[in-house]
Amino acid sequence: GCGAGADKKEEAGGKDAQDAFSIAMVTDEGGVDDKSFNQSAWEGIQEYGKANDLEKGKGGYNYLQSANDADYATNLNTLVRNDFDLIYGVGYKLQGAIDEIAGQQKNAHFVIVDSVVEQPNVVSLTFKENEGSYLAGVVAGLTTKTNKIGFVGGIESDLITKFEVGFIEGVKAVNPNANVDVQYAGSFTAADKGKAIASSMYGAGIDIIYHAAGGSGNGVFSEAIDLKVKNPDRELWVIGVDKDQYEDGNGKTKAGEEFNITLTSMVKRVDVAVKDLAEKAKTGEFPGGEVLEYGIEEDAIGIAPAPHDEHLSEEVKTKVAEYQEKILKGEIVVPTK
Amino acid sequence: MNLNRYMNLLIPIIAILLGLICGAIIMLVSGYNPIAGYSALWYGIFGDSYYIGETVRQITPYILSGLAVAFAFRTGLFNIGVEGQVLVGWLAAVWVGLAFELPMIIHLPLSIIVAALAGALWGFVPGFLKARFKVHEVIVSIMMNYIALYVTNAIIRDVITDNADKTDNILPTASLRSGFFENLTDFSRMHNGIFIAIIATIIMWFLLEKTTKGFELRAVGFNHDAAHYSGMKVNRNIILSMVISGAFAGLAGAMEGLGTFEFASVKSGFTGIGFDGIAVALIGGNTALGVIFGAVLFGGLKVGALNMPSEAGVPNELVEIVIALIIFFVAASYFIRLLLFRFKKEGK
Amino acid sequence: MDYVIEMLNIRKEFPGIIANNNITLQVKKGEIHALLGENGAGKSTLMNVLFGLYQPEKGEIRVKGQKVGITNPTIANDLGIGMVHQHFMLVDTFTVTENIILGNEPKKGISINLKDAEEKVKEISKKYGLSVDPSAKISDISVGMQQRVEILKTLYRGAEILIFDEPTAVLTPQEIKELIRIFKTLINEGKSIILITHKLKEIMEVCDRVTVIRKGEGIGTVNVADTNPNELASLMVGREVAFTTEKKPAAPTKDVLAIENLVVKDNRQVPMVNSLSLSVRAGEIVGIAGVDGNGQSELIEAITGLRKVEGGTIKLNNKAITNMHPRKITESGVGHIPEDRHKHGLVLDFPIGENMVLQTYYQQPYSKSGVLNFKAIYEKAKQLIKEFDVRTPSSTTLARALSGGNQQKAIIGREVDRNPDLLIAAQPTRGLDVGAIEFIHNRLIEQRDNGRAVLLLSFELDEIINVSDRIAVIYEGEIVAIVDPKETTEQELGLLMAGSKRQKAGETS
Amino acid sequence: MSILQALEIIIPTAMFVAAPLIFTALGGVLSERSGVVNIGLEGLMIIGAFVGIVFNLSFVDMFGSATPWLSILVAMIVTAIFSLLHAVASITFRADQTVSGVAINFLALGLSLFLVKIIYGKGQTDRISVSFNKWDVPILSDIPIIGKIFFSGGYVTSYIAIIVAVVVWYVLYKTPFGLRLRSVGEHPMAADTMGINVTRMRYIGVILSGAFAGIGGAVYATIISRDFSHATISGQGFMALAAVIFGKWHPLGAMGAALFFGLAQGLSIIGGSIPFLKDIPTVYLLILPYVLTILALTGFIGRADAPKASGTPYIKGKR
Ligand SMILES: Nc1ncnc2c1ncn2[C@@H]1O[C@H](COP(=O)(O)OP(=O)(O)OP(=O)(O)O)[C@@H](O)[C@H]1O
Ligand SMILES: Nc1ncnc2c1ncn2[C@@H]1O[C@H](COP(=O)(O)OP(=O)(O)OP(=O)(O)O)[C@@H](O)[C@H]1O
Ligand SMILES: [Mg+2]
Ligand SMILES: [Mg+2]
Repeated sequence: GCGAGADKKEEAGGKDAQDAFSIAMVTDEGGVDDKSFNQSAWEGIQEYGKANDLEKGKGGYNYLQSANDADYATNLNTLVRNDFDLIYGVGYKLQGAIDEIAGQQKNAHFVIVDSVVEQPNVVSLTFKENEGSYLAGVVAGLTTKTNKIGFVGGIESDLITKFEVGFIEGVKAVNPNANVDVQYAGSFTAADKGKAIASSMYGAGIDIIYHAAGGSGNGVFSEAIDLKVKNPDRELWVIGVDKDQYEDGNGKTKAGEEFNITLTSMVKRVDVAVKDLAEKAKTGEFPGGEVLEYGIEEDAIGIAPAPHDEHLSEEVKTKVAEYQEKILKGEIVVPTK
Repeated sequence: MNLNRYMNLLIPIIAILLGLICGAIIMLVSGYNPIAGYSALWYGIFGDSYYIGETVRQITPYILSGLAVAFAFRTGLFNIGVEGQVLVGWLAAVWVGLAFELPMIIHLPLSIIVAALAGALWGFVPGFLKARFKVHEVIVSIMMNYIALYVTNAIIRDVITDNADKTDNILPTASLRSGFFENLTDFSRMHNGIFIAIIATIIMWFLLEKTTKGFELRAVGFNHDAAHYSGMKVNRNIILSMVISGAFAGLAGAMEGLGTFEFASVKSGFTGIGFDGIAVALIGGNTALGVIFGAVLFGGLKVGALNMPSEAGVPNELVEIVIALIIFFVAASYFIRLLLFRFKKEGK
Repeated sequence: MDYVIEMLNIRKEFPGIIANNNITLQVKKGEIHALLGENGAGKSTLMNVLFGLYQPEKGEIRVKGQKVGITNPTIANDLGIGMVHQHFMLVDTFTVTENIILGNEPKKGISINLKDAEEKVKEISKKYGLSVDPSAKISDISVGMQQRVEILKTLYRGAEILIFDEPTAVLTPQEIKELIRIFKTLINEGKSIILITHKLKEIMEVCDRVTVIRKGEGIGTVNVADTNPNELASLMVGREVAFTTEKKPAAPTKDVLAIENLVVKDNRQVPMVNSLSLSVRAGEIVGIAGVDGNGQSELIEAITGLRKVEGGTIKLNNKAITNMHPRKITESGVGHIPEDRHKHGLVLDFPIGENMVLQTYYQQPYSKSGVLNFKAIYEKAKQLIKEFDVRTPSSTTLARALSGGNQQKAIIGREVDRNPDLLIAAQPTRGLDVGAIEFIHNRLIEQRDNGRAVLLLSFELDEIINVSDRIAVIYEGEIVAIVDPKETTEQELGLLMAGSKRQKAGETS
Repeated sequence: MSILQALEIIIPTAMFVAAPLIFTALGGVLSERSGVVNIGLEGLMIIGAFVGIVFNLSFVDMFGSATPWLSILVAMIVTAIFSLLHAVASITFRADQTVSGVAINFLALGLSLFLVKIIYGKGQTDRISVSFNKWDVPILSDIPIIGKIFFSGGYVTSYIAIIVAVVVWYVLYKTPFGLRLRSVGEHPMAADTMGINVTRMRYIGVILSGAFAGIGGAVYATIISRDFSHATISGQGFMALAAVIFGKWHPLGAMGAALFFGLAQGLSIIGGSIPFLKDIPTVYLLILPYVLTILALTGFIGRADAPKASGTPYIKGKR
């Protein structure tokens, strides 16, 4: 009786909708605990689940991990088969799979995170990373002592360009003399490349590096920490990305003194957006076909809040607030390309 | 003779059983329910027409990458560069699929052929360097993998698209998608590529076992000197072997580009199809029929594994472990032979 | 009773075959004891049992009267048994000294004391007159030299009983003479020797007693003084064997092979063949005599297209084949029984049947439009297997599983069957028993009688003199003399080969 | 940027990128010299990285700044034990060595991730807090120019890697053990007749390869990635394998090859900061290390022969 899945689903779907609004997500290759957007999305889903007294599993909330590109569609379909009411595809890589499956499974509802799919049953959830990066750029431009700043990207793409461009704009806005050196690791998983690039950047006098390189960024942190241990007097910083990466910047000097080199992080609150959308959909307001852009205004983009703003001077904090205001008011439009 | 045949069949079956038993023990020890785990696995492979379709979809490129590795092995070469050849084949297929407007009868074959040619070109480099400069094919192919990864990414980003992460979808005239299979399997991505994979298997078997060219390629693989002595062109055959192997790999890429995905995307790492192809070929004893067997086993387990975390809470890495153990047991068939031998003796 | 070695009623089985069945071998102290038998009779197996590489199913071994269990070579070494194997057990990339001391290295601290080791090697080599260069690499020294290293290995370990498995099969006449001298030194030093050889002449010359085995069974032991080669041969084979090959006088006609001023270099770019000229006519066998390393191999590789020709011409039936691809040369009518049958002659992992069409697989009837016709291939294979008495379980058996003699017969069958205008036979009988040798010689002569040209390369002067119609002596890459076998002696040939007498040069200038 | 400045960046980069490769490649050399092909280096590195990180995370409170050293030691031991699987399969059970190596790669990844999930309940570990420090070599770092380029700001593990390479060379070429190990890889039957236990020597070769690859993986994870996930080791083992072949199965050659990879990597990174190279597309810099390797191989390294018996199981009495 397995072949009759399609019919069964519709019945079950109807029943399900009455008791609980269940949600689930499919990760990209990064996995559910990538300390980045997958993890953040999962946190949002968990929060929603707890708030609504749901259990992990069918009929509640769940996630499926993809080991590679080919798994996205299988996982999405599995969730459709498990009758989840709202299915998130996390990461721009799932765009193709969602587009296709949404066309086939017209009764199911999907959300694509970080990309756009034009289908009536899909909501596209994107973020204004350029705005957050702009603020990070403001911080960097004001904090740098050497006027040399670095940007390390993962793989060149539209998405990462948004980070790069926004960051450079931010730096230039407050410190036209500062120079931003841009390098790409060619991968989101090559920590050795990240470390080597960081080594060359810090070696050339750069004192702040903003990374948008996922796992390759691990290498940036390790290089910065090691340089700090070697020479505790040197001021050098890393700006984290996606999540508050404060913890990743912890280190200990030879003398046993603890320090932290995460200047700030460009935080992208996927969790906020994911939960927000789930709540909306639950009450029947699923904005199918729309592209939702979450930014500073929606509290979904920004730099790491207190207490992890300890490295920022009051002056910097004021300036950041100032520019944030300008962006909100539309006085500044941060480019994406 | 007869006994040998029976052994050759029995050994992989015993290897699979042993692998599964070890997997069950691991599940038990780490607090999972092996029965639930394996039923989830089973369901994920055969449970539903959708999953069967997906399994076939996964098997398709595995057959071709397995053939690529096996073909090279049979001719004395280790093509560890299948991964890179898959990538360039994938890109080439999509490129042709996007760039031309042609009737399907021309467009689809053209896309497939160009993919094979691209893979062949990528295989040509290590083949040529080995023939001409005696450079070890293993290093060159490892390097070619990385070059393929970065070059295809750059082409997708800067040449085919304007700094996008993926290309548009190919035109329907170049697609391997099959409405028939989609209906049959409830929207799985099973596509017509499976026919190409099967045809390629037959070609490999026929070419290697039945033709004079195959005779030459095998002779060169076993003994360069004797092949040279008997008037074969050794260098040309080395290159040809890598080219054919690369072409199979390019086809595997076309399966992904024209069938499963219908687009090419920027990749952060390797697809795994090429590296898994090594295991597929080796499980299959580097024969054409064996490759099919290996691909079915491998593709089935990989697709089924996706169902294990959600249905049974078992991490899908367990399947990776089981696959590894099966490969071990197949490799150490001497051990199984010994076991069987002892078993028989005691039985008497 | 002063037997140093007694192997009593030894039985050794391999799956499907009894290699040694109830064989007894008793060796006296200070004697050279020959072990004689056809290819595959079980000689190597018996010696491997004595050396601890195989465990016998039955029987007992005594060393100096003591019953012993030899379960591995280390024990054999400790008992004073050393073995020089049929196929040398030397690590090519190591030096002479390293090979000798391996497993028994003199140490200084944690490292090898190479200086001590070389001293010791020099000392032993001086004592037994086995001169070697202790620091030379094995891959750089001649086969004869390698054999000395093998002997030194056993002496270094203090061996009292030395086993030699076909030591002379790969040696030149000079080297054989040298080896025999060494045997005598060893005996004088109180050692005992077991010698496996197919060469009855050698047995008659150096041995005291001889044990004959046939098809795994011990036939008996006789005193050499009380026997003769004919008797030994018939004991071994079980029938009468003819020693000198019967043949009619040659009737040569036109030139088939004509070589002029040929120059060929070896892999290190050293000229090995220097403006060599030679012709072989239809209906004759030309034998090339020479000491190993005088350009023989390069000459043959040049003719067959396996090596580049630097200068001069090679003509076959008046058409130049210089520097043509091996396939073209084969097609022009050259057959080649290669010197190294494992390297060139066979694809060991192919069935013997497929090896039979190694040069012709692309022609009708073995294939048609690129597709092989296995029926035709195996029909041909079966025909050749029968015709040339190749002993193999079936035509689908891998070539690897055949004994050397049978592999050789298969190659000869393949080459002769193509009826080439020129048949090149390089060392065609190396390592084969007298029965097989007789068979092969007859085949070569048959080719000649059919009006083919035959070029024979051999280090066995016996063979050269017996089979050839003309003998060309090669020295340092040149033909220094052409002699008539009926009018020459081994003595004279030996002198020519050593370069001390240049007949042709003397005549022309 | 002056040449000197460039060197000050390229050389230290080369040294830390190369260190894990050197260790692992030395393991590969030892295994292949004993006659066992080891394509499982990647998997062995994974185990080393996994154990190194897990040990570090678990025992950092107990051992403090000695933790990185101990975690490398433990990674070495555990990986050596893990490599026994390859040894048993390919030596005792005469498995095809390539197949067994491929299985090692699968098993290592599957097992380590499975265990991470069981231990930590998630797909990757936390970051370690104590690693090796950057370090100036006493005295040598004070030498003008050279001191700055070669001896300051590196990691002690890089220097250890180079020293170990020399030690391995010494052991392999100057000691009885090395002679025996190599003889077993060239001509096992000859070794057997000389009373050398072929099986034992090969086991030692494989176990050493496990130990060294374990160190390599642990060094990589401890210094570079500082956590363990599915992507921590992705291809380094294959690069080490390439270094083994590139270095012609010689310890110093393998070290040189690994350093060459590091140099090429450094060069590709420096390229992004050199003004006139700045405008060339990133992809050329990304593929530079691999293209350079191929060119080096074809240009001047040329042919190399593997140990003769490498890849073939030794069966007593078989000819
Ligand atoms: N390793 C083995 N496995 C199986 N059978 C073997 C093995 N070695 C030898 N034999 C069998 O034992 C028989 C005797 O072989 P052996 O090598 O002792 O012959 P031989 O007298 O040394 O021959 P030759 O003169 O050619 O060296 C062979 O006919 C063969 O069938
Ligand atoms: N591993 C093996 N398995 C089966 N038979 C074997 C094996 N090794 C050797 N033999 C058999 O042993 C016999 C003799 O082998 P051997 O190598 O001594 O022959 P040979 O004539 O001396 O060869 P060569 O001229 O190469 O020395 C052959 O009949 C061969 O088939
Ligand atoms: Mg023998
Ligand atoms: Mg023999």
